[in-house]
Order: sequence, then C-alpha cells, then structure tokens
Amino acid sequence: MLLEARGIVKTFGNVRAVDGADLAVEEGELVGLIGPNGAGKSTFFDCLAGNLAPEAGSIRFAGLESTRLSPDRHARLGLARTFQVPVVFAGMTVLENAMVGAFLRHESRARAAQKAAEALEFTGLAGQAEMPAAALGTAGRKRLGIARALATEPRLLLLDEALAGLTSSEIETAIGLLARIHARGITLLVVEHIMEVIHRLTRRVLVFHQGRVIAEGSPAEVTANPEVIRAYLGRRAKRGEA
Amino acid sequence: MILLQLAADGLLLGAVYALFSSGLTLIWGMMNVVNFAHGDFVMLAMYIAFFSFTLLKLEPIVFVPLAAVLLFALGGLVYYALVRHVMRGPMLAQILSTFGLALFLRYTALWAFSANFVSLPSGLVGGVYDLGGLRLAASHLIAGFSALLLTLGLHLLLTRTDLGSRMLAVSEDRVAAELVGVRPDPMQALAWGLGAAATGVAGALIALFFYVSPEVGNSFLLLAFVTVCLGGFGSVPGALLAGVAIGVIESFSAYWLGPATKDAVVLALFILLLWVRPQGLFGRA
Amino acid sequence: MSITRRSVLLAVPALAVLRQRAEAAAPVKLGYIEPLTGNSAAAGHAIKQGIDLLVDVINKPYPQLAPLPLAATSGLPRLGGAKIEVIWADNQGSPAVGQSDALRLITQDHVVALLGAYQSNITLTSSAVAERYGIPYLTGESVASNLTERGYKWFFRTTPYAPQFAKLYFDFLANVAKMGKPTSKVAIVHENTDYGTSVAQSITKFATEHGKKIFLTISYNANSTDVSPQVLSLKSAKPDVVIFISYTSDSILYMKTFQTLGYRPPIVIGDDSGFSDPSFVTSVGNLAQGALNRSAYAIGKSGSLSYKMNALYKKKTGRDLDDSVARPMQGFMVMCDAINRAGSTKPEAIRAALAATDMPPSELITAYKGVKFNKEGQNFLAYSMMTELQGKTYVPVWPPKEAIAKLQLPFKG
Amino acid sequence: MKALFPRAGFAAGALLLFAAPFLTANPFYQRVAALTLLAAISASAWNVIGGYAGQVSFGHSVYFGIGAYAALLAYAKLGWPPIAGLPFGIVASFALSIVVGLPSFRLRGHYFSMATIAIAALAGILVTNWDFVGGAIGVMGPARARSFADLLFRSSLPYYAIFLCVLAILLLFTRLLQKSRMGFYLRAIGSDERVAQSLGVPVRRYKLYALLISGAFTSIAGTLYAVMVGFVDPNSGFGILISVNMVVMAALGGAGTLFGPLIGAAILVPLGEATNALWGARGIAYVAYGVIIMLLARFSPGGLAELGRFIVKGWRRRAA
Repeated sequence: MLLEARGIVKTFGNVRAVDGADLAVEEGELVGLIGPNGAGKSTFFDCLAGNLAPEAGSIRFAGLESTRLSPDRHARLGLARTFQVPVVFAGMTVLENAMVGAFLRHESRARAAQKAAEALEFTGLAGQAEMPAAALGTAGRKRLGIARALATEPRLLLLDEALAGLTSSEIETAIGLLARIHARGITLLVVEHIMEVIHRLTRRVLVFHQGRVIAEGSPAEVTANPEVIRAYLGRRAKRGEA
Repeated sequence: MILLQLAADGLLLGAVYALFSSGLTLIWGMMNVVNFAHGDFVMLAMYIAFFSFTLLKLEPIVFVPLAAVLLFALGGLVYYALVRHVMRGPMLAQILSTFGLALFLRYTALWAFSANFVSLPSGLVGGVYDLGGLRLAASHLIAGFSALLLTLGLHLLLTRTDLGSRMLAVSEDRVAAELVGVRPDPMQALAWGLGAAATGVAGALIALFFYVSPEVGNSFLLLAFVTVCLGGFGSVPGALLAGVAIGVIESFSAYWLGPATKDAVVLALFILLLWVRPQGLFGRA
Repeated sequence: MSITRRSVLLAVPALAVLRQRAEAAAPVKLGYIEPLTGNSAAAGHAIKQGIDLLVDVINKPYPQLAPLPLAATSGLPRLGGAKIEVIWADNQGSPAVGQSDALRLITQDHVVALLGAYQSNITLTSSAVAERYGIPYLTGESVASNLTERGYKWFFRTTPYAPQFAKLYFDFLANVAKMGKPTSKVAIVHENTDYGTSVAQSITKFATEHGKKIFLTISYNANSTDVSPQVLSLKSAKPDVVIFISYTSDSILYMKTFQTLGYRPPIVIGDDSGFSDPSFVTSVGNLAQGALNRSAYAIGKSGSLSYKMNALYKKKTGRDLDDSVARPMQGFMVMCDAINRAGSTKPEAIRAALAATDMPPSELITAYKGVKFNKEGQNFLAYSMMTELQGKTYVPVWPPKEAIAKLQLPFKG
Repeated sequence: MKALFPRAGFAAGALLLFAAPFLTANPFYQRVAALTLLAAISASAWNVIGGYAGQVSFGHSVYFGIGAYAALLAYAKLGWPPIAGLPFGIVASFALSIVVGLPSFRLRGHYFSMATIAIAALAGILVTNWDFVGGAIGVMGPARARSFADLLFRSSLPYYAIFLCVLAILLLFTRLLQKSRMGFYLRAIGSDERVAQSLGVPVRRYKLYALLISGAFTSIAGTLYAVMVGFVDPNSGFGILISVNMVVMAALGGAGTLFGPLIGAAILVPLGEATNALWGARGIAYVAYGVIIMLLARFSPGGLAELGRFIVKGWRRRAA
C-alpha cells in the first residue's frame, strides 16, 4: 500500500469538514476522488499532503507514519501535489518555477535546470520556458503546477481539480497528459468534478460526502449507487430551494 | 480608589486608541493597504478642529462634522490620485506610497502651521466630573462615547446596509464584484473616504483634550498598528476591544511598573500573543 | 572685557572709514545646526528667530542696545565691518545628520565657526567633526555634562549645565525650608531621552553627594499619549516637591492631567525646556500658575538690555523671549564678539579669542555672572535663577538679589 | 538581470563605484558617497529576507542597533577599538534571529511586519531603560583616535573604501545565493509559501537561513555606522526610521533584485542630503523627499529595477 489513511477527522469550529475518512491507494494506481461541492475533499487532500494536521486518524505513506509530517517532508518522501487555484511563482520564469521542484533532488543548478526542462518538455511547456510565469493563462498555469510537481520526481501525485476551468480542447490535452504521467509509473490520486474525466481516466473512484467516503468502485458502479445519487441530488435540491 | 481611577483612565485612553484606529482598520481591512499616513490624517483633523475654533469661532458640534467631511474628501482624493495605482502592485509599493504621503503631509503641516504646540482651550466642552472621588474629564468622556458610537455606526454600515455589503464584496473579490455589477473604484474610494472621515471625527475629538503639532500623529501610530493587528484587520469592533484592552493594560502597568515601560509591556504581550495566535486576538483563522 | 570695550569705543570715531570698508569686506559665515524638523522643531525654530534677530542687531547699527557688544556698529568693526551671515542646517533630530551638517557647513559653506545643536547627543557628534577639522564650536544651549568632559580643544559652552541646575534647585529648596515649608520629599519626574535622563542623574548625584535622598523618581516616555498613571503615583505618594524634566508636549499633558485628577503638588519645579516653551504658557498657562522654573533670562526692568532685547524679539515674533532662546542668543553673541576681537577669520585666532573671552554681566542678555571659559571650554560664570509663572510670564523670584516678584507658594495650578 | 546588466555595463558600473569619491576632492560629497554605501549595505542585507524571501521586516533596526551598540560597548566597556565589536554584533544577531525570528515565521504578511515593528520598538525601549548600555544617553566612541585601529578619520574616503569592500562581499554573496538552490527557494517562499513547501522547500529553515544572513550583515552595517559616527543612542540605533529607510530604499530600487537596494540608496541618500542642504533650513526638505517617493511609487510600483528592465526591453525591441 503506497498511501493509507484511516479515520481522518478535521474540524473547523463547529464544522466537521472531514469526519472519519478512510482511503487506500496502491502503488501504480490511478484513483479518482469525487464528491459534491463542500464535501470536504480539499480538506481531506490537505491532510493527506501534510498541509493540515488532522485531529484524529493516521496516515501512512510509503510505509512510514506520515500523519504529522510537514508538507516538505511529504515532498521529500515522494508525495507531490497541485493546488486547486493555480498559483505560480510570479517573479520567476516558467523554467525557474519548475526548477524549484527539481532542486528537491538535485542541488546543482545545472542538473536542476535539466530536470526542470524535462518536466516542461513532458507537460508541453518547453516553448514557454523563458516566459515569465505570470504571463501564463489558466491552462498554462495548471500545467506548470503539474510540471513543478513532476520535477520533484514523486511516487504519488495528488491533483486537486487540475482540469477545472479549462476549455474542452484543453481538457483533452490534459487528459492525455495525466495518462502519460500514469504511464511513467507515477501513482495518481485525482480530485475531480467533471465526471467525464473520471470515467475516461480511472478504474477506481471514491465518492466523498459529508466528510467521509460513502462509496467506492468503478466509475460505472459508483454512478449507479443510490447513495451517491442522493448525495448529489440532495445537494442540488437544496440549492434549488435557496 | 486609585485602582478605580486607573481603570477608568485606562478605559477612556483605550477608547481614544480605538477612535484613533477605527479609520486605519477600515482601510486596512477593506483593501489590504497599510496607511502609513494615518497618523498624519489624524494630525490634519486636529488642525482643522484647532483652526475652526480659533479662526472661525466654530463650536465642536460644527467642527467635528466639518473635519469628517474634509477628511472624507482627502481620503477620496488620495485614493484616486495615489492608492488606486499602487494597491494591486506589490505590498512594498503601497508602503512606499503611503510613507511618502505621510512625509509630505507631516512636513507640509510643519511648514504651514509651524512646529509650535497648540491646543484648544481646556474646558471647551465642559469641565471635570467628580463622582465620589473618581474624576473624569468631560472631553475624555465625549471621546469615549464617540468611539463607541463610531464603532457601532461603522459596524452597522458594513454589516447591515447594501452599501456596506457592496464595499465588502469589492474588498473580498474585486473581479467577482465587478462581474455582479459593482463598480470597484467608486466603492474603494468610498471605503477610503469613510476611513478618512472616521479618522477626521477621531482627530477632531482628540484635539479637545490633546495638544496639536505636526508630529502628533506619530506618537499614536505604533499603538494604532498594534490595536488594528490585535483586533484583526478590518474589524471595527475588534479594534474597539483591542484598544480598550491596551488602554487598561497601559494604565495599570504604568502605575505598577513605571510609565517608561508601559509600552514595553503592551508590545511584549502583543508579540507573545502573535506567536501563540498568529491571526491576532479577534482575527479569523 | 577690556578688549571688547575698546573695540566698541574705537569703532565709534572710525565709523565713517568702516562704512567704506564694509562694502568691501566679505561676510563672515557661521554655521548653525538646529532641529528644524522632528520632535524638537518648535524649539529649533524659536532659536532660529532669536539668532536671526541678533544677526540684524550686529549687522545694522542699534545704538539703543548700547552695552551689548557689536550692537552700535554695523558688522564686525575689526574685520572691516564685515557682515555676519548664518548658514542654517537642520539636524532632523539625528546624530548622524548633525554630523553631515557640520561637515557640509565646514567644507561646502566654509563657515569659520559652528554653533548648535540643541539636543546634547547631536552637539556631541557634530562637535566631533569640528574638532577633527579644527573649527571652533560653541554651544549656548546643550546642557549634558559629558560634552565638556572630552578634552576637546575647539569646543566651548556658554550655558550652565546640568550639575549647576541641581545646585540651584537645592539651594532654593533650602531657602524655602527656612520659610517653614516642608521640602524634604523631592520627586523627580523626567522624560527618558538623553535630556531628561542626564539632568535627572545630575540632580540625583548632587543630592546623594550632599546627603539628601530623592524621594521618588519616575521616568516616562516623552511621546506618551497619557500621563495620568504618573500623576496618580504622585497623588498617592504625596511628595513636597516635584521636579519635572519634560519637553513641551508632556509638560502640557501634565498640567491638563493635574486639573483632571484634581491634584496639585505643593511645589512644582519645571526644568526649563517644556515649561519655558511659549507654547506651554499659551496653552496651559492658566493651569500652571505658581510653577517654578529655572532661567538664565528674565525680561527684567524697563530700560535694561534684557528688556530691550525682549521688546525687539516680541516685535519680530509676537512672543516673549524665554530662557531657551536667550541662552543660545547669548552664546551667539559671545562667538561673534570673539571673532571680532580675533580680528581674523582664521580658526586658530577665533579659538584663541574665545578662550580669552571675559565678558562682564553688563554686556549680557542673560543673567550669567559673566562669560569666562575654563580649560574644558565651560563658561564657569554661567548662572541661572528661579522664576515663577505669575500671570502670563515667568518672573524671577529667587535669589533675592534678582527677584522682582515675591515667591508665591504653594503651586496653584 | 542579465538583460539589465550586461557584462560591459556591469564592469563600467563597478569601476564607477570604485572611482566615484576620488573624482571629487570635496569632503562633503565624499561623505555622502560613504553614507550611500552604508545605506546600501543595510538595504541589501534587508533585501535577502525582505526582498528575496518576501518577509517584509520593519524591525531590522534591531540588528542595526545591535551592531552599533556592540561596537561602542566594546570601546566603552573593554577599551577596545569599536570595530572589534563586530563579531559580538554578529553573534548577537544570530542569537536574536533564532530566539525571536523563528517564532515570528509563523506569521504571514502584515502580521509578520507588525510583529517585527513591535520587536524593534520593544528593543528600543529596553535599551533606553537599561543603564548598563548607556540608557537613554547612549554610548560614545573614542573622542579622538588612540591608534589606527579606532578607525577615526577626518576624511570619508577610508570609510568609503571599507564600506565598498563590505558591500562587494555582500553583493557577491547575494549573487551566489541568487544562482543557488537557496536563492530559488527564497524566491519561491517569497512568492507563495504554501506552494513552495509542497515542492519540498523546508520553509522555516530557509527563512531562518535568510534571516541569519540578513541580520548579520545589517549588524555589520550598524557596527560600521557606529565606527564612523562615534555615537549611538536608542533612537539612532533602534529607531523605526532606520528600518523604514532600509525598506524604502530596497523597494524603490527594486526588492528582490541584486542591485535594487544599491540603486535605491544611491538615489535616496544623496536626495535626502541634497534636500536637507537646499531646503533644510526652511524645514521643508522632507516635503520634497515625500513627494518624490510618492511619485516614484505611483509611477513605478515594482521599483526602479523593473522600470529599468522595461526600458531596456523596449529599447532592444526597437533596435531589433
């Protein structure tokens, strides 16, 4: 088991954002994590990556107890992540952005530059390498987020809505990219809103609702699950009232 | 009796701090801009009060609103001429611009009004009340109650009115606000104007019992920063609570530990508190 | 003194000749460093006005000021009637800026001597530059005792300094005690920059050396926005005498807070500075009746030099001349007189003339017993008296010889 | 950087820096040049943490004060030449960074800035009330040079030479840092801490490194100041204006760029001296100073380095 989380709880004030969530990801898998807005997916993600410390439960990554390790220790162990809002290091070029990731395993500047260039090549950003990162559009920023994470040479990549806000043709490219990343042997855990993406990419999906996993299985199984439908519909019904 | 007097003095002093800080916190919270010229806004308001009384023979009931109106205009002007152009730039550009503004205002005042200390005649708004040995100056009481009123007013304006929610919307997400049809520039100019107007009221009231000089804003500024930070940026009620807390702590520590160390006590507590609670006393996480 | 007299006497018959030469003589440039911005700017500007007045007095004939050196003539007679020109520099309240000022005045403006710089610490750093360049530096205003303890060759001070004030206060209090008023419990309330701290230390040191104890010492920040805790401390300790070493803003606050908290110490002594500032008298004079002050200056009787000088100053500024302006003016007169006596603008000649200064009281604006420097450069005839705020002015009340009004105790507030 | 400072231009600039004060025999200009370099040292030191790592400290005067006091206390207490206090200042700055800096790193943005203001103000108050270090009265250096080691010179040229060496070392160091992993990490932290950390940057450790370097060099600047001026008191050592000046100079020239703080100092120090010399007597030096700062911020928010880059780029485009 590459990543295993048990009974994770995280509260904000009175809100139990994550409420006893479990998860297990095997090396080499590509797992999807879906759920309605406000289900606590992002919070759960932050717990997995070390950005938030859960109040209860334990997380093991690559055979190590990692519950309370800092995000940078997670990165060193081989867990990389992207963020929902695609932030770039604005004062740097695209290449330099990726180099920040590459420096994790290569102290020499030349080596880091080479690795970063590879990551850019892989994500299709090689042409923009010398551009200021701030000049990139949403799609470019998302890709740069992935390139940066790849440059840390991770075993597991957590992608937080890497495709949200993209046009349909950009989504096509992105799906191709994710498939190629997976093909390189990197385990992927993908939080996604767009069902289509999940259908095409993953073989196993977890459905998150009210802070815990309520269903698990193939995309087809999950979408047929009445509890899942209720979770999504209930949400929609409530929104309709409001 | 002395302890009671100390507590009362501390409360009133705290109210003055809150009064001083209300405009600062408004501007700070609304647009994430630190106004280094805030102390000098207060200074200008104090001079407005002083000159309206000495030259135009205006009473406080007239010159307090007058200061508010003039400062409102100044705030709007500063927004359009300066802040608008730097507020989305790096934090350092904002600091640079308001710092330059502070120097400009302070030393123009020095040049125009001279460095002499002036003050309004004491007893302009009534004398001293003696409540069984507890002595309170009317001017302090007025300032204290005005601090309460001003806080309440600003708070209601921000939370209960359409205008307030629009201003908050712009402060939270400029682009989103624009999408739903709120034009950000007038809203932010208004926020600056309001912050400055609150500052105007504060300055005119403080002038009732405090001396006026071009450097006067400086003596309050550090504590105003602490007040705003403790209260949580943008929280007017937070600034009131923080101001009062600081006033009382200062009053007692000055009496027990010596006045030279009272600021040290406040600052040390402030630093420790931030270390423990990095988002301030009343700030949101 | 003889030299001065002679120069005045000589000048009168030679006036016609001098007038011709005056047009030719290059002006004598003096550098003056003052705080013209920052917390002490009010004091700096007041001094500047006083000095500007003196420049006029020296450069134009003012025969009505007769015993005052250089008044009757135009310019410096022994330098061919050369005019005095003062180059002003703002020290911005910073010791480093004061140093830059000194250097600039010496090397850019080629001043022949320096004066200043109000704050003792800036006088300290700026005079170090003058010392390195071998340019005379005279302070008529800074009172910290360490200034004349450095063994400097080019440094002179005309004003009395901190230990002398301590003596004055205790002599005065001993006299009050003889009148049957209690004076044993002396409290010192001082602001905590170098001015307040050094004067407080001098007073405490003097007291211990003379077997007296200071009852209570309160140090506070001059930028305080509130002084009521201090006043409450005093109120509960009940000292007989409170000596305030304060700047203007805090002095004003103390008087207002006395009123608010309904407390009045029996005897209040203000150590010059804030209490002498005309702003203090105009803004809280009515709350400070009976406050005592030290002063080396009193307006004096009609017809006296000090009285005439005050009239001129008042005409120019609308305010009465006070101690904190009169002392620098005195220093400036001494400097100009020395340059005149030197008959040269060579630094060494001016220094020698300064060192040989011997001015009698009759030629002084201030109440000093004369001006004569010891080998540290301190005027050992410097002197102050006690004055009391009665109505709108401070009047001398002690020692009896100088008194023109009766001492009125206690402090009325 | 490469675009703005091609090798030839860089060499010319360096040469100019070396030669500048020798071009004039005027002692005052020489002093202004020396003061410029001194300000450039502290602004460049601030730049390491404030510019590159984006932690806008308003409390750097505390390091400056430590350095200045270390120098003059070495003289006043031990009778040593003031410059001998340098290592004490550095060690004290390290201690301060660890004890006070480390806990403050949890704070973000304005909270960090406010905490640093408070720390410097607190240090000022403590020193004011601590008689051993001279309290409010301050500490004096040697009144006259006892030996060469006291470094008391009438001319400012020796100071200029010393300051230039220190500045050169600091800039060289910064340049190496900029190219190394640490430089990338600091810039990443300055841009977005959360993202940097997720990429494996040990944020707190690197912030501490930056503060250690920055604080040590600021303390050196303080020591050099004390050696030159020969006096320090709480206000001239710990005053908030000292911190603000560092920030303003770096911001003006361009924070997070190698030469930005030097450019800022080279503009503001002579400007300050010039306004003081021209209008100081009328007390309006600061009015002009304030207006100029405002205008610069208004029309070039990214600092002059950015403006320069922009101009160079436009010029190249036209040339091409």
